[in-house]
Amino acid sequence: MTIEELDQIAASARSEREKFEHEINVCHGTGCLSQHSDRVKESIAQALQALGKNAYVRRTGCMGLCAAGPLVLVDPEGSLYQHVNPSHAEKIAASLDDKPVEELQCNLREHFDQQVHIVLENSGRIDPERVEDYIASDGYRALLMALNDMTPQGVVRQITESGLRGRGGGGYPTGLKWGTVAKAKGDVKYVICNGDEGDPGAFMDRSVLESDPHRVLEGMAIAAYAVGASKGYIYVRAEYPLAVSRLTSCLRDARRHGLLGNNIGNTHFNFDVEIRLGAGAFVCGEETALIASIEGRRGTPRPRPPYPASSGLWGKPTLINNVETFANIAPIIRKGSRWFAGIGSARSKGTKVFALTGKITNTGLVEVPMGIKLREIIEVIGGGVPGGHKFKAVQTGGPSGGCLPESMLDIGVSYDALQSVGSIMGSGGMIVMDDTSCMVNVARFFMEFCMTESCGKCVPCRAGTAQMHTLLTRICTGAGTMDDLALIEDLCSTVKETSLCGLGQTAPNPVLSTLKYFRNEYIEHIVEKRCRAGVCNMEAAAEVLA
Amino acid sequence: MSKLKLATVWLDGCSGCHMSFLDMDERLLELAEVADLVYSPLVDAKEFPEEVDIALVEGAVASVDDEKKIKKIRDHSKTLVAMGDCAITGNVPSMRNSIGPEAILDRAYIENVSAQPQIPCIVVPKLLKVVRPIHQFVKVDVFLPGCPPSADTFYTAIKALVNGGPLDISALTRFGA
Amino acid sequence: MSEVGTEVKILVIDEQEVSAHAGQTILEVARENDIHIPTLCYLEGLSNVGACRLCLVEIKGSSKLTPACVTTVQEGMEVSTNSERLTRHRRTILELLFAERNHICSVCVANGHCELQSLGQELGLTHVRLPYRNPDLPVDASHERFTADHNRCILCTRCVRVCAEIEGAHVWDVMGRGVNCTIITDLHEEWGKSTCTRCGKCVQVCPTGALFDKSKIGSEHPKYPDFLPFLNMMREAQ
Amino acid sequence: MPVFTLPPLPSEDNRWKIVNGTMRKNGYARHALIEALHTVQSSFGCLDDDAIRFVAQSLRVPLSQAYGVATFYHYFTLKPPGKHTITICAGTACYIKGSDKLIAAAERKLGIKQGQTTADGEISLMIARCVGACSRAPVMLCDGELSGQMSAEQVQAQLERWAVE
Repeated sequence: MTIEELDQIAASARSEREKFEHEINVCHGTGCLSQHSDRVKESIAQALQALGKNAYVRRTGCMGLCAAGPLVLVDPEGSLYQHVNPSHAEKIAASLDDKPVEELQCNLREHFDQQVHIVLENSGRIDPERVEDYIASDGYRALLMALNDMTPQGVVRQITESGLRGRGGGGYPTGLKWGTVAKAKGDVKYVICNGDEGDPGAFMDRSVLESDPHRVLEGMAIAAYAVGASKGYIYVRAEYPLAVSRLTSCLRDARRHGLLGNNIGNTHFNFDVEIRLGAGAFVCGEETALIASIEGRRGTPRPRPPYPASSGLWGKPTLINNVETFANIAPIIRKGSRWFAGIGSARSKGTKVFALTGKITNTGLVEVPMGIKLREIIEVIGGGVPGGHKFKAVQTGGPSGGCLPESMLDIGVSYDALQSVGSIMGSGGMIVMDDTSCMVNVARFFMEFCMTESCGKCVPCRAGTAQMHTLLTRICTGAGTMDDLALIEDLCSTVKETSLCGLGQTAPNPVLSTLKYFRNEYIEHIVEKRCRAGVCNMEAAAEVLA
Repeated sequence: MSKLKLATVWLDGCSGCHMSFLDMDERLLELAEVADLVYSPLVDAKEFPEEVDIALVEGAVASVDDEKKIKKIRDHSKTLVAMGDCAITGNVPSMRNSIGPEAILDRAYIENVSAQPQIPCIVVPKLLKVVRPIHQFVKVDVFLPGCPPSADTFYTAIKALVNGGPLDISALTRFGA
Repeated sequence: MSEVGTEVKILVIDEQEVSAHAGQTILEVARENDIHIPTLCYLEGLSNVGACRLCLVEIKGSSKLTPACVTTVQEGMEVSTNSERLTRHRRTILELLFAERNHICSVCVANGHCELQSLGQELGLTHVRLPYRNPDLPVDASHERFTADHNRCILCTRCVRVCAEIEGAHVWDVMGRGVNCTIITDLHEEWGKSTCTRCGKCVQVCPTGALFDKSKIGSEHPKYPDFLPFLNMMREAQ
Repeated sequence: MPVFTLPPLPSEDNRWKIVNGTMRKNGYARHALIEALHTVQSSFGCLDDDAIRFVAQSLRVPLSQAYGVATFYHYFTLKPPGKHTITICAGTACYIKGSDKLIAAAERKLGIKQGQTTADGEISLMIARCVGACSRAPVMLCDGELSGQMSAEQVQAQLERWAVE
């Protein structure tokens, strides 16, 4: 495959499209599919045929605004229809060349206007399983550009200059990581895509893998070229069957088109990717645990150094990046590092995809420039807290993150800012809580998660999370004392400072942040035996004391 | 100077700590010069006194009665000493914790009894679900681990408590000593 | 064991200047110089897992604590093996271990020979502030010579490592996750019916009374794990 | 030296051939353990001792190590699941939207605890740690099919539908 051939495919895909006067995109993301958007697509296709309309019906990936699903987007008019069911098919079909269907229209301008789509640029616009669709949207152009016109060092430099930082949570500079692996000695190197999105309340990676899988494969291939790897693994949760099946079919297509495999782009570059299924272990998001899992072992982390960049999969230099990180690569190569570095804030460049959920009107997936205020995401894009309830906290970073109160909403979203106020960027889960949530119970919820997800290898995480869970449960059942609270704070410090891996080191964060911002709720539980949200059963003490 | 008021208490334990206490032998006379034993299984007092300077407590908290006692002792003692592993860790009495009181009572009073098997319920205090060390109920000032702590440990520790001198417990004793 | 190079490094441990070979760990160098760092999962002759976190030390210039057993020395490194902060964490870790399972020293065959018990004394642990978890755990006495009492296991995985790395049988491993982890033989079968070679190495390396020899009674069970470096040396010589 | 030979298939059941196929595709490499266990579970519904032993011996993985892997990953189950499986998500978004009430309703209705199967082997009640459909919270999966914005009543209604089948 050469750039010319790529252009030909793109041109023919576009001319194929031009045969139709309209395109009707039907969202087939997980949210809309769960509301049978596949049937909506079928009905629309039938209705079009019956009415003899000249329109192309496409299944697409996630359009983002899951709260309003199933979603249907009609182009070129740009009409977005919400809550569509098969009975609306005829109306939609009939509306073509006429006025849009008023009662189905979704008019959330402010939801979309504040967003900047880089990672999600194709989501909801292309058929994820049609490589032609991807190629027609400049897909695989970046890979061929890199292979033909750039040296591996040049690619690393471009990524470094873009300022891209790892989107998995840690925020490590991507270019620096690539440079380390590129410089590492060894004739065999690996590239791993971390799609073990175990963070509850986050589904960005799922959505990207389901909506635009080729983009991730392209990013991996570019990375492989840059660091000198010829083999890649993409580690996906077994709980994401749709993502796995779409990836499988995309891998086949990419190989068929010579975009993976040997002599990619008629160069000497060889690269292929295998899928590895996760099996339900949050800790496998930690890179050394993920490597152990790919090697077929228990997913327990090991002390670093040595870092995977020098000794990773089977002891070979290994580059591990997250799905969203890889999804950013192709546009950076195509449009340049300057363009990318022009978006975002001083030390956090580009955009971030967030899964906006919980007590918020517009649940779904949003992509915003770094530096945007939390308040804007929640109140403008998210449409605020529904049902006349009052905002209480927003949780970012999942079990490793923290809960931020109203007074912190004016900080800009960046790695450093979130960390400075006791939370983290994390992989992008953003869960809004209102006055019906008890913050002590929320802390207990996260501790239970960490306890069951602790691999059990190191003592502080294994036994410390269990002890903190016991003590928090005491408080949530009215049996807690101020001594218990002091013990919890003590354990937080030891678990944070002495645990072997990131899971343990960050497990106390939800407790520490709720203690920092909502300490009075803890005190109420202990002293007054009262839960202001009415969530905790304060008479359950006897059971727990046992 | 008036003598210190000393008390010793026996909760759920085997009395081994008291035996070891008595093993101080002639050194008990030295102790008697500075302290009066005002309450103890070794003396006749029935009620825990209003004010005690040092209370040595043997045994874990295993019943509602133990719980009531330890709270009262705490309220009336200036210095509370957890004496021996049962008071500090739960030790042997706590070995029933993973089994539960019902199964234990069944085994002791029903399964292994041929004549009139029944679980005693009159006068006998109700067992707590789990046996716990005394510091899970009240504040403890000094911990003297050991099963039992040796007579030397008692001597050194009590002397330090009486004289207000430094006390390095880990140099003297440990769990299971 | 780390791969030791010939290059010599000079570093400072607890304000004492010491020399070391490149590739040596902080723990190895400290022990050579009679500087004591507490350990539980570490055992000379086995691979290092860095799991017990007791050997964490402070390194000047880093706010993070570093496990001495898996960190190789660097020229000019300034290590502190003892501080108020380290002692506090080490004590809490020991408390976590004592509260995790049912450690009843007074009735344990390893009483007086137990590494957990000695460390408790060494670090001045007179009581455990945390609630005891009191898990219901089995005792496997199916083996003709040895017993496994899971109440006393601290999951240091020395048995797993010695069986896999030294004996070469890999009969032991860990099952489950988190606080539910348990050491097992074969497919979680009885030890006595497993593929165990009866070599007894696991018993000798077990730091507590979790694995013990049935012929020992009372608290008369010292353990002798020092054969490991010797075995390794003899193997290399062949 | 004895030459390593592959163990025979545990039975005539054709599904063992599928399991064997996965291992063969991976050259019987040790690192294929998790892949092979995935195939066992998708073919047989669970991992029993025979299956773990067969896979371990085929891949020359120590038995205890294979068992350790099988019990480490929560996606694997050692117990056969019921005819139907209801999985309620207990991820953060679902928790915030009251998934605990759904779980309680299902437990009440079935008379079992989460992670268990009814005595007649009909229905298993499982808890998921986020299925990534957070925008539709709270969600449940009935035999793998996802439904969002569930109420306790809807959970009970679904269980009743299965009961009358």
